[in-house]
Amino acid sequence: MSKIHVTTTVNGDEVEFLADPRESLLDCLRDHLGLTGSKEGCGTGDCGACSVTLDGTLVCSCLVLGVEAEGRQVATIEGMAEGNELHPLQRKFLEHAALQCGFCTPGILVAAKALLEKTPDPTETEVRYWLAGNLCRCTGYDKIIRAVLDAAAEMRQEAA
Amino acid sequence: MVTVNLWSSLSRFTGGETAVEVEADTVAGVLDGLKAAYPGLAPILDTGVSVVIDGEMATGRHASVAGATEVFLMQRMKGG
Amino acid sequence: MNYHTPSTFEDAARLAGAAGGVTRFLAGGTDVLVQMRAGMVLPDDLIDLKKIPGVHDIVQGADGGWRIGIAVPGAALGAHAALVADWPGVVEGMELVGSTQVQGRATLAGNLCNGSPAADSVPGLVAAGATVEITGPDGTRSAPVEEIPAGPGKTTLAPGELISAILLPPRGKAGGDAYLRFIPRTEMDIAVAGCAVNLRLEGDTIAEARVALGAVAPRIALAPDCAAAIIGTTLDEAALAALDAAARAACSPIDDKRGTVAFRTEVAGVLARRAAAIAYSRAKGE
Amino acid sequence: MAKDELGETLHLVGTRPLRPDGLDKVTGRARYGADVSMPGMLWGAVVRSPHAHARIVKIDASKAEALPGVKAVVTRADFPEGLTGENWNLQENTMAGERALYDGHAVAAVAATSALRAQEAARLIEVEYEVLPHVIDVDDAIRPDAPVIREGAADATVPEGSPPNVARYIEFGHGDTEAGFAAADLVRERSYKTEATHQGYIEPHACLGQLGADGKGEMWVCTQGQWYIRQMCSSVLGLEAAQLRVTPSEIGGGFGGKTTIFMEPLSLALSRKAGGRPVKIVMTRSEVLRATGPTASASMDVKIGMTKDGMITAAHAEFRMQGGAFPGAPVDMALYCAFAPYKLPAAQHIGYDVLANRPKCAAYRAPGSPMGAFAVESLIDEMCRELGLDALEVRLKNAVKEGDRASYGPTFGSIGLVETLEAAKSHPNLAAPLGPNQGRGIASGFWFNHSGETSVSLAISEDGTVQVSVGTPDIGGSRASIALMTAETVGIPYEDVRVNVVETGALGVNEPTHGSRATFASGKAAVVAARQAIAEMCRRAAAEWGIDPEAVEWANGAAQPAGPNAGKFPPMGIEEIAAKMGSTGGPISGHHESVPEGAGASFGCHVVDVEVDPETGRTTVLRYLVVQDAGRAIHPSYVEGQFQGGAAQGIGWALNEAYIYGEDGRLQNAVFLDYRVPVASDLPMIDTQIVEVPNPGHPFGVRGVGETGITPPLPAIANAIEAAAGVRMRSLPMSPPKVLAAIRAAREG
Repeated sequence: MSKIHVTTTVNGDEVEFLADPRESLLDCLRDHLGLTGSKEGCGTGDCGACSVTLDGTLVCSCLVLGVEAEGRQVATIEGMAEGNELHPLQRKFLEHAALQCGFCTPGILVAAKALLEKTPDPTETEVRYWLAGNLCRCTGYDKIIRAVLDAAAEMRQEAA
Repeated sequence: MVTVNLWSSLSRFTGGETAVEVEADTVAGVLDGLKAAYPGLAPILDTGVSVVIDGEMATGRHASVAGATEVFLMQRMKGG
Repeated sequence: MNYHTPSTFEDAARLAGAAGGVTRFLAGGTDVLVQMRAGMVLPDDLIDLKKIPGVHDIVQGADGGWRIGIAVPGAALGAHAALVADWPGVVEGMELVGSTQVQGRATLAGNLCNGSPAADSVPGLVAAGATVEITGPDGTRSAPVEEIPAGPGKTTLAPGELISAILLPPRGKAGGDAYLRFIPRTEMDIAVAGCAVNLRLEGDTIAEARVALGAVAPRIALAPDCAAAIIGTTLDEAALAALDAAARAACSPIDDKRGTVAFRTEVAGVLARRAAAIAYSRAKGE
Repeated sequence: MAKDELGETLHLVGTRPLRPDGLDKVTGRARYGADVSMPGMLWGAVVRSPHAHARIVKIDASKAEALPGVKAVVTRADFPEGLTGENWNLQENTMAGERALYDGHAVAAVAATSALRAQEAARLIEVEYEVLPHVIDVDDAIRPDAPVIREGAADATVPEGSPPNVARYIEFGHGDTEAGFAAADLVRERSYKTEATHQGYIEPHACLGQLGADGKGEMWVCTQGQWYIRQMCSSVLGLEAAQLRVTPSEIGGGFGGKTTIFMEPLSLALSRKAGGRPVKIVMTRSEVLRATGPTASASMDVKIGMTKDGMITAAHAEFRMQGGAFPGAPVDMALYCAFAPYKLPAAQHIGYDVLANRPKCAAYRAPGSPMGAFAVESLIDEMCRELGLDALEVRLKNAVKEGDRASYGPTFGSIGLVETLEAAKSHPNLAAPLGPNQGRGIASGFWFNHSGETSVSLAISEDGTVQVSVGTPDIGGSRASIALMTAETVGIPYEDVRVNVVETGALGVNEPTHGSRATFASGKAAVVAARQAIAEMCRRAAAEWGIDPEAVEWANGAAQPAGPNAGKFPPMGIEEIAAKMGSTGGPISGHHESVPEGAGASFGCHVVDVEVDPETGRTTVLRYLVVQDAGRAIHPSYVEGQFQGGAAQGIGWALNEAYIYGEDGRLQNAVFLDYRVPVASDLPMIDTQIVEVPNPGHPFGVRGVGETGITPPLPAIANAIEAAAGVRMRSLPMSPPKVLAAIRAAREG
C-alpha cells in the first residue's frame, strides 16, 4: 500500500510527511508530526477534542484525511500561544479553572478561538451552541462558558 | 468482650444472631474471633469487609476496639 | 486504498466506473471517514471530488434559481446571505447536521447520498423542489431530490454515477420554507423526526405547499396529504389540526434506539404544525 | 480569610491560585495516555466478540500472522492458569477463555508495525463461535430459568436455592419495620429502574507496555491508580509486581472507570511475545463503550411510611443490580446510601448482585448511590406531594445529625446535612418564579468518602523550594490543592511547591484517585510529611544556634528561637536551612504512609428547575443549584468544579444516557452520537454553594467532594418533571419518548 507525500503548513511552518491515504489528519498530526496536542476522543466527529482549523475553517481533524491537507493551512493548539505569550482564551481558562482533566481543553480552545474571530461579542447561548460539538465530561461547561465570555470581553477591550 | 453488629443476612451463619459477642482488642481479633465461633463466616470475612468502630471506618487490622461502644461489620467500601 | 483527485466529474465517473472493488466518493467526508474508521466500509478506491473546479461555489442563475457545488459545506451555506434569504428552510436543515466542526466539512450532496432516512438537509431540499445534476458514464441527467434515496444507506444512483450539483428553483414572491427536527439533546443527535414545509401565499391564503417528512419512514418523502391539508387555508387552527393528522398518517416509522413508533408519529405532527407556522410567517415577510 | 477550627489564620487554603499543571494543559503539551511513543514501538489491536454469549470453538490467527509487519498474536492460551477470585475475574475479563461473556469481550490481540496494519491483522483473525442464549436485563437475569452466566458464581452470602445468576446477597436493617409502617399515616411502595451508564471520560483508554523475557516491564498508561495497574497486570500475567514499573500519564477523566485493567495486560503479553518491543494500545470510543466498565443497572422496590406531618416511620428497600458477567454490582453501596440522609426508626434492606451478559462494571462516581437515591428521593417527593408537605422541610425534619444512627448501622460523627439543607432553603434559586410547564425538584445525596492506602514523600530542595511526590493522579486539580496545603503548612508561597504524580517505583503502594480521596488522603499525608521536614529543619537550626531543638518553633517559613531563647537569634528561613543542608546532616525530607483515618462523609442537596414541552416530552434544565458540604474548600474553584461536573453527569444519566441493547444482546449505541452525554447547549450555568462543616479527621477539615454531586440529579430532575408536567417517571432515562408517553397516558386517564 503506497504512501503519499504531503506538503502542508502547520501553525505557519511548512512541513512534509508520508501519509497512508486512510490516515486522518489527526493521525498524521499526532503520529507523523509529533503534534499530540490535538486529541482523539471518538474518531466520529462527535467530541471535538481533535478540533483544528483548515484554511481558517474549524473542523474535526479526525474527519479530514491527511492527504487532504496538501497545500493547505492547518492551525492546531500548539500554535495558539505566541511563544510564551498565551492567547487570552488560554489565560482565561486558567484563571477561571475552566479545565479539570484538560483532555478536551485543546479542542475547546481552538474552537472558541474560531468563534471569537467570527463573533467577537457572543451571547452565552451562542457560545454554548458553537461549542456543542466539544464534549467536556468534567466541568459541566459552566466555567468554560464563563472563561470564553470573559476572554471575548478582554479581547474586545484590547481591540477598542 | 465486644459486641459486633453484623448485617442481618450473616445471621444464617450465627444461629440467627445479628449482634454477637467476641473476645477481642483489635479488628484482627474481632475477625479471627468471629471465624472461630462461626466458621461459616470465614469465606465472607476473607473476601474483605469494612469494620466501623464508633462511626469511624477502621483503617487496619490493628485498630483497637478496646473501649469501643459500637462495632459494625459492613461490606468493603471503595469509590469512583 | 487508492486515493484519486480527478479534476472533472467526467473523470470521476470514469474512475468509479472502472474501479473493481469498493468505491467511495469524498466530498465533506463526515460520513465516509467515520465508516472507514469503524471498519464498516473499507474502500479500495476513494475519489476526492474537491479538486474539481466549481464544487465550492454557490451561484445564482438568471432565473433566480441556485446552483450549489457539491463540496460547499454547511457553514458556507449559512454564511451566504442571499441564499439564506431565499431558502432559509433548506439552509437551516443543513446547518443542523452535526457540530460547528462538522459544518466546516459536511455537504448537501454527502448528506443526500449517505441515504439516511434521518438526513436533516434532505426534507428541506425535497420541500423546496430541488433537483440534482447527475454525472455518469453516459453523460449528465437531472432528477428531483426525492428520487435519490432508495431506503436506509441506499440511493438510486447507478454505478459510476455521482451528483455534480444541487439545484434550487427560483424562490419567487410570497414564499417561505422551514425545517424542524426533534432530537433528545439540543445538538449533536440524529433526527428522531423531521419536517420541512415550503409554501407560497396569495394574500393570506396558502396557494402552493410542499411538505416533506424525515426519519419517520424508510425514505424521506413528500407528504402530499400534508400539503393538501393547508393549501387554500390561512393556516388557521383547523388547518393546523388537519396538517397534524395528515403528518401522523403519513408516518411509517420504526422503533429503534432513537425513538419509538408512537413517539415519532406524534412528534411528526407537532413538527409539521410548528414548521408550517414558521414557513407561513416567513412567506408573509414577518 | 477562612479560619480553621484551631482559630489559626490561613493564608493560602481557601484561595484560588492558578493550577500548577495548567500551562501544559492549555498549550497542548500535557502528555496523556496516547501521547507517548517509544523507539521500536508496535501498535496493538484487539479482536472482540460480536456475540453477547458464545462458546469460543476455535481461533485461527494464521492469516494474521502471515501478514507482513505482524509481530505477535495473543489469546487466553498466553496467560497463566490457576487464578482464583477477583484475579480470575480480571483475567477472564481481560481475555475471554472458553466463552465470550458479552458483546465486545476480548478474544485475541495482535501487535504490528503500524496501527493500520494491526487493525488489518485483527480483521484477519478468524474466530469460530457457538452462540449461546444470553440475558441482558437484570429482572430477566434474576429469573430461575435465565441462561446461566457462570456455574458456581454465587459466593457464601447467597442462600441455597437462589436463582443461578445471583452472585452475592445482602440483607441488613434495624428496628421493627412492621410497627413503623403501622404507625404511618401514609405508606407507599413503588418500583424503579435505572439503566447502565458510562463514565464517559473523553480520553479513551491508552497504554504503552513493554515486557521482556526476564519478567521486567514498564508501562505508560492513563489510569486513576498506577499501583492498581501494577498489581492487577502482575496477577493476570503471573509477574512479580516490583519488576513492573507503571508510570501514570496525565489522565483525561476517569470518574471510577480507570481504576481497573482492561487492555493493559494485553500490551504486556504482546510485548513479551514480540521480543520485548513496546506495544501501544489505544481504544476506540466504541471499544470504550462496549468493553470497559460501565455502571450497573438497577431494578428497585422501595416502601416508605410517613406520618401526616412528614416524619418517616419505616423504610424498606429491595434492590437488584447487574454489573455484567462478573460479581461486583455496587448493590451494597446503593443500599447503604439510599436512606443515609434520614433518621429512621426502622429500616430493612435487601440486595442482589446479579450476573448478566454485559461488560464487567467498574466504579462510577459514588458507585450505587445515584440509583438508590433515584428510588428513595423520588418516593419521598411523591409522598410529600400526596400529603401536601414541603419537600425540603420534610428532609430537614428527618435529617440525620452527629450522633444519630445511620440507616446502614453505625453512628454518624460530624456531618453537615442540616447545614446543607438550610443553605439550600435560603438560596435565591428557591424563590425564582416558575412559568407554565415549569417545575422545581429537590433531592439529597450522600457519599461516604474513602481513605485508602497512601504514601507521600516530600523533600526540601537546595534553594528552599519543596517537592511533593504523590501517588494519586491529578484528575481535577489535586496538585493545586495539595500544593496549597503543603505551602500553608510550611509557610512558603504556593509557587514554591511542586507536586509530582510519580510512578510506582518512587513510592510505596497508593490506592488510586478514587473514593473522593486524593485531596483528603494525599493532602493529609503531605501535611504530616511537611511537619516531619519542619521538625528536621528546626533541629538543624537549633544545632546551628547551639540550643535545644525543643526551643525552636516554626513560623512563617522559618525556624524561630522560642522559649528562653526567644529573640536571641534572628529567624532562620527555609532557604538558609536548605542551602546549608548538605553540610548540616544531608537531605531534609518528610515521608508519610498510612491509611489515613477520618474520611468524613459529604451530603449534598440539589435544586433544579425544568421545563417540559408537553407536546414532545423534552425536558429543558432551566436553573440548577448544587449545595454540598466540602468540610473545607482548599481551592474553591476546583470544589465548585467537582460539584458542577457531578451535577452534569447526573443530569445526563437522568435525561438521556443509557446503554441500549438489541434483541441480539449487542450494544446498539457504542458511539457518542447515540450515547448522549450532555453538550454545552443542553445545560444552564450550574450554581454552587459550598457548605463548610469541617471534618475533624483532616488537618484542614477537608471532606472529599468528588462523588456526592452525581447522586441527587437523578431524583431531583424526576421530582421537577412531576412538578412541571404532572407525570411521575420511575424509570431512567427520562427521555422524551418516555416522558411523552407518560403525558399521553395521564391525558387519556
